[in-house]
Amino acid sequence: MLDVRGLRVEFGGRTAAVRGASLRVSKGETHCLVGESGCGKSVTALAVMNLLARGAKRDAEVLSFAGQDLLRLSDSRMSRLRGDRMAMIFQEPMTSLNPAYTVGSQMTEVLRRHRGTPRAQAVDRAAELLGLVGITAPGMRLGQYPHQLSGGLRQRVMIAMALMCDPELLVADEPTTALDVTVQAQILRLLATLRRDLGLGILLITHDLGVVARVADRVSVMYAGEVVESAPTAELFAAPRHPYTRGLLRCVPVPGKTRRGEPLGSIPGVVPRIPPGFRGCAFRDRCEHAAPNCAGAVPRRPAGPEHEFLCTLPADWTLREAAA
Amino acid sequence: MTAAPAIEARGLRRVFRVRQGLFAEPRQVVAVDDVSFSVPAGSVLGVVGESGCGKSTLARLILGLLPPSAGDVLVDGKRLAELDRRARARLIQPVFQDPFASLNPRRRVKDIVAMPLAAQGDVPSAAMASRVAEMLARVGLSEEQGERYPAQLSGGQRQRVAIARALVLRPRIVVCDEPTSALDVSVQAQILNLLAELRRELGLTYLFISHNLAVVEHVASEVAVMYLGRIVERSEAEALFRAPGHPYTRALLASVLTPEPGLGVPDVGLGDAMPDPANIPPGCRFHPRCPQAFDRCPREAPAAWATAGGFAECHLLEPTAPAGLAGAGASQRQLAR
Amino acid sequence: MTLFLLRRLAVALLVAMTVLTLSFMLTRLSGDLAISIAGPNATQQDVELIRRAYGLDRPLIVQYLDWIGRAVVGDFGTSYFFRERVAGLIGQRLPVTITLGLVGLAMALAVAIPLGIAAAVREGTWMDRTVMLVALVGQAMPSFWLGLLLMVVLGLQLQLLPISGTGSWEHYVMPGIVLAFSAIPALMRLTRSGMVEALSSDYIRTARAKGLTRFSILAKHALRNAAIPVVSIAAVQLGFMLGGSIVIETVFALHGVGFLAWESISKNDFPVVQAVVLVLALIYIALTLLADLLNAVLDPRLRAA
Amino acid sequence: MSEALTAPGDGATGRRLAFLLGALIVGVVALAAVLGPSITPHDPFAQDLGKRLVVPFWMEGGGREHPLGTDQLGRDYLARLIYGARISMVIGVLTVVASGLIGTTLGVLGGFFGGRIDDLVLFAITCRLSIPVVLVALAVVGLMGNSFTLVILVLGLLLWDRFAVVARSTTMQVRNLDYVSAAWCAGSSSFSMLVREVLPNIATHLAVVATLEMALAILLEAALSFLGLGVPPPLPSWGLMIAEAKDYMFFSPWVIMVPGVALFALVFGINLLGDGLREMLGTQDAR
Repeated sequence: MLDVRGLRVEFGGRTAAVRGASLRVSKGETHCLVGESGCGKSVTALAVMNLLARGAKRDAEVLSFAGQDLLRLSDSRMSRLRGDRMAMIFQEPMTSLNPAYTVGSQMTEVLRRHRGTPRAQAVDRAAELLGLVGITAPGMRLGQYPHQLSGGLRQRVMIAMALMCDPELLVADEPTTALDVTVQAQILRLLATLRRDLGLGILLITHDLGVVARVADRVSVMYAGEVVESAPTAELFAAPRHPYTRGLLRCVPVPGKTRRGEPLGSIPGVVPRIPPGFRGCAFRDRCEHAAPNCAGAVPRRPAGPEHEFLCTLPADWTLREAAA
Repeated sequence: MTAAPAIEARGLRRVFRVRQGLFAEPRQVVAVDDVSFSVPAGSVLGVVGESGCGKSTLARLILGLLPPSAGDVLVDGKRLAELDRRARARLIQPVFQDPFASLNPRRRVKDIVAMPLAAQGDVPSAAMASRVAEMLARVGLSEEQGERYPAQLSGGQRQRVAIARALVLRPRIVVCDEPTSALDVSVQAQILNLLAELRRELGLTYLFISHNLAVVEHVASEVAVMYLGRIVERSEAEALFRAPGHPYTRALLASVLTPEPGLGVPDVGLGDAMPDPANIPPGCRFHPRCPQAFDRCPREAPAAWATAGGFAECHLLEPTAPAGLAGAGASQRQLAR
Repeated sequence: MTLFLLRRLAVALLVAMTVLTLSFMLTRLSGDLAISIAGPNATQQDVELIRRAYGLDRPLIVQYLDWIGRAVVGDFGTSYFFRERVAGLIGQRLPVTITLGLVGLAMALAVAIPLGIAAAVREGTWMDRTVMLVALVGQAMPSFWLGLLLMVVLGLQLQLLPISGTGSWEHYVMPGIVLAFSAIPALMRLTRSGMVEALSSDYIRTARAKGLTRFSILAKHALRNAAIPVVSIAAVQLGFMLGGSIVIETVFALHGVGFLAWESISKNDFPVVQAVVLVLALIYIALTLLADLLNAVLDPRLRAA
Repeated sequence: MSEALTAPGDGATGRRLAFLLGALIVGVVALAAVLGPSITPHDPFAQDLGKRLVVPFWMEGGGREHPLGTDQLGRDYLARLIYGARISMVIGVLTVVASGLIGTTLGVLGGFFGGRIDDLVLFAITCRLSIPVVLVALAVVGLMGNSFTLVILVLGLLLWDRFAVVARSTTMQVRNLDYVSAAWCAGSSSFSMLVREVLPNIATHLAVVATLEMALAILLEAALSFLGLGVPPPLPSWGLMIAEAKDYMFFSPWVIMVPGVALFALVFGINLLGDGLREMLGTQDAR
């Protein structure tokens, strides 16, 4: 349904935020884009939605949604698509709703814009969706202002608002990062239910490997603007191939698995800033397997039918290492 | 242990008056409500809870940054309120959450680290320089990095500077308020490892505050779970994770999403009512969200009952509670507190 | 709500009392008022006479309490120069000044808001820079000099408007322009920064993600939030403009309270000066109160939760 | 993240130019003020009734003897203008020093200590704002007599409000940052926290206010002198020069143009400097 190949985004020719990222999201599938801050995952999402700030340059080999070429769509045609067939929710539920208007006004506005639905009908639909996302007393909530709602409720409102026009794709940019853990679990459950019941395709951006493991069908790991590894979720966690993915997995303390008090695995150094025209593997400065050829072209290696990674190491290096 | 506990809180309470909206009457917010605990020297007390539960206020009370509305803080057996601030500084130091806000952007790293020494007023400058250099090296920063300004460092490096500043006076106690929450996972691991190493080498005591249960489990020897200003469960760490006593602790534990694919997202069963510190429910403060609440919960505040590793405040743990509801590990006597 | 209003009113009253005291002290600062009133050619006897006639021989505290007692009920005494009740004098002149202030404010808003919006929408372009330049020019323009220039160009060379005086509506145009000029920079900057902030906010990103039209994003979502501070500042600005009208009224010989104050200062007519300072301060205090209320009405977050 | 999403300002060079222009204007005026009489052959006070209202060089009949012409008493306009620059600059600088000290002290104390102290500071600011500056300044000068020192004193005592407001709000922001908490926990004294942690971090904001206030002080002095209640004649304040020239402006408009343009240019230059500072501040705050 969503097909992105070789996406590049540059800011004013100084920073290459995304450097040839590719990913696909099918109907009814949750695709997680995971990476640390500054790796370009949010920019990728905004680029797909054509919501990048002025001054950002977007380019891709393929960028299509449901058979339409998004690269050649005019701004006004694109805005007709946004909120209608593809919707997006954001990280900060506290600031993502307009403080000056009621929840109801902001929700119905979407239907009125895209479908020209009369107000009364739009209000009914909004109430129905608030119920669907698990909000009790939707009628009362419609008349409230955002500041009267808690963070968890606001994120539910954002989700309900995104669903107003029955979109096929939902892009969720760190939707639970700003929320408490118990609320995070509730929101993620909600997203999983919606995907199942409505056949929604979800592109979920997150930095949290726990979230990825629990909700994703497919994972793409981003590092410094590139997708360095992409695989079905179970396979990625069972047999990660890229040294960065492996390092990342070792950093997370898991109750019951990691031993208390023992040092956690960690990746030395920091995420680099990549200038345009950079060549070779961006991870090589932090990689324990770095070799001279990492500065050259890096091949994309298949490690399974649906599993690829971007590295100079051979596909079966982990097996050889284990054997050694 | 016969020595005085490193930190002791006795009936700590802190009330804020806040006004929401220009015309609203100011309301009382009880951020910390009758909290008592002690931390033995050399151990780590982890404090967990969600935003608004009062854990950061608790940290500021222990540091003396806020005066308590009631109750006492004792550090190393001495009442904090009676200690001169310079004496306090030699005993207890903070590490804060946001590495961007915790360093003065106008001073060089080495001056930031030297600041606590300078504040003592009696450290000769040669000794100061050598202790700063030693401390920077200890947290893994180069001499050259000491000449830089904070803006020229990454988040993880800044947090190392903050740790160096906290330890340069050789305090016995460090209050870590969400020290890794603002960092990426790979950097978080570096900082957690550094904190653990330093604790072992210098024999430090930590009060470690975090919203991340997995992190707390990794570092703490004992854990306190806060909900709306109260410690609703306190327990030896391993027992807490094995057999949580309070329903809220169970929900928190269930919400931790470990990177284990195939398990799906758990149903924590808490509903959509959110805790509001300005409007604390009567009886058990957790009852509006509790999946196991019964008629007694809204009426009566629960006492502290023994659990496998400590105590929890829940009616279900009372020995006379309806059969079968008692949580695992509840013993037969109410804890004397 | 009522408690808050009461407290706010109490503070306003306290401020008014302080200003009252200050304006009393102001006139006693200069030393012996009787000598100033009597003028340079008066004899010692004349001065004594005046001192007794105006009650200046009483202890300062008695004079102060007496003055406060009268001022509270609107009795500011009699003008030495005009030989009229001060309250009546101000009553006659105040409408002129308020009209001038409102004309100036209307002109300022009509220019500042559209330009501020245009600059924000085209942030970083030549449009933005031009508007900011206009703001800088406005800030640097001495109002009395601008008044003189307008008199020369519009009044004398083009003969479009009367050069000075009071009377018809045309007499308000040039002073209005000058007054507006002084208020435009602040209002324009505020509109621009409010719009820039709104446009870069998360809720505007949400509005774009919802596929709303550009017009609806600007007019409905951004402007509404940017307008809130502008409206309340406009009220405060009106207060400043009334205070600043003294220069403009003097330049154009427009007979408002500002002109009255200037005349009185030149004539050492201190009861009038005191009263004008007080009246302008009270108007300002009332306007800030109004600004707070407007703010609360417009911003749902400030309305009672 | 927001940093990555905003495009770099393409007007950066334009803004730097504006800043440089401002610095140039202020620099030239300051130089004229310092060098003063040594760069002009004429005495700014010497009257020559035989040479009244000589036109400046760009008009027909203007000469090199008096490049900017002479006034109604035959005094050289250029000499008076240069002497006037001295008056404006001195008034601007001294007023800012006085009001800056008052306002910053009040604002920093209120913002740092909060509570009752802050209530008092806030009250003082409110009272100050409700007093009409021009009117009160005029009244004081009117009652006590024109004098150069009095003008500085009055303006210095009246124009501290913006310093106080800005110092107070920025101090409050800084005060709540963790590095101030860390200094407190390290046992630093209040004085050293104010001097080492707070002041350096609000200094740039105060510098912006200083430029605004300096511009305002210069404008106000000119207005007071224009109304005859500021700097006493025959001192050539630019405002006074305009006032004296007012009676002749309908016949020879250049007499008000020369001092007016000088006044406008100086204030404009100072504001350009302030804007430049503000821009630098913006980029700094965005890290």
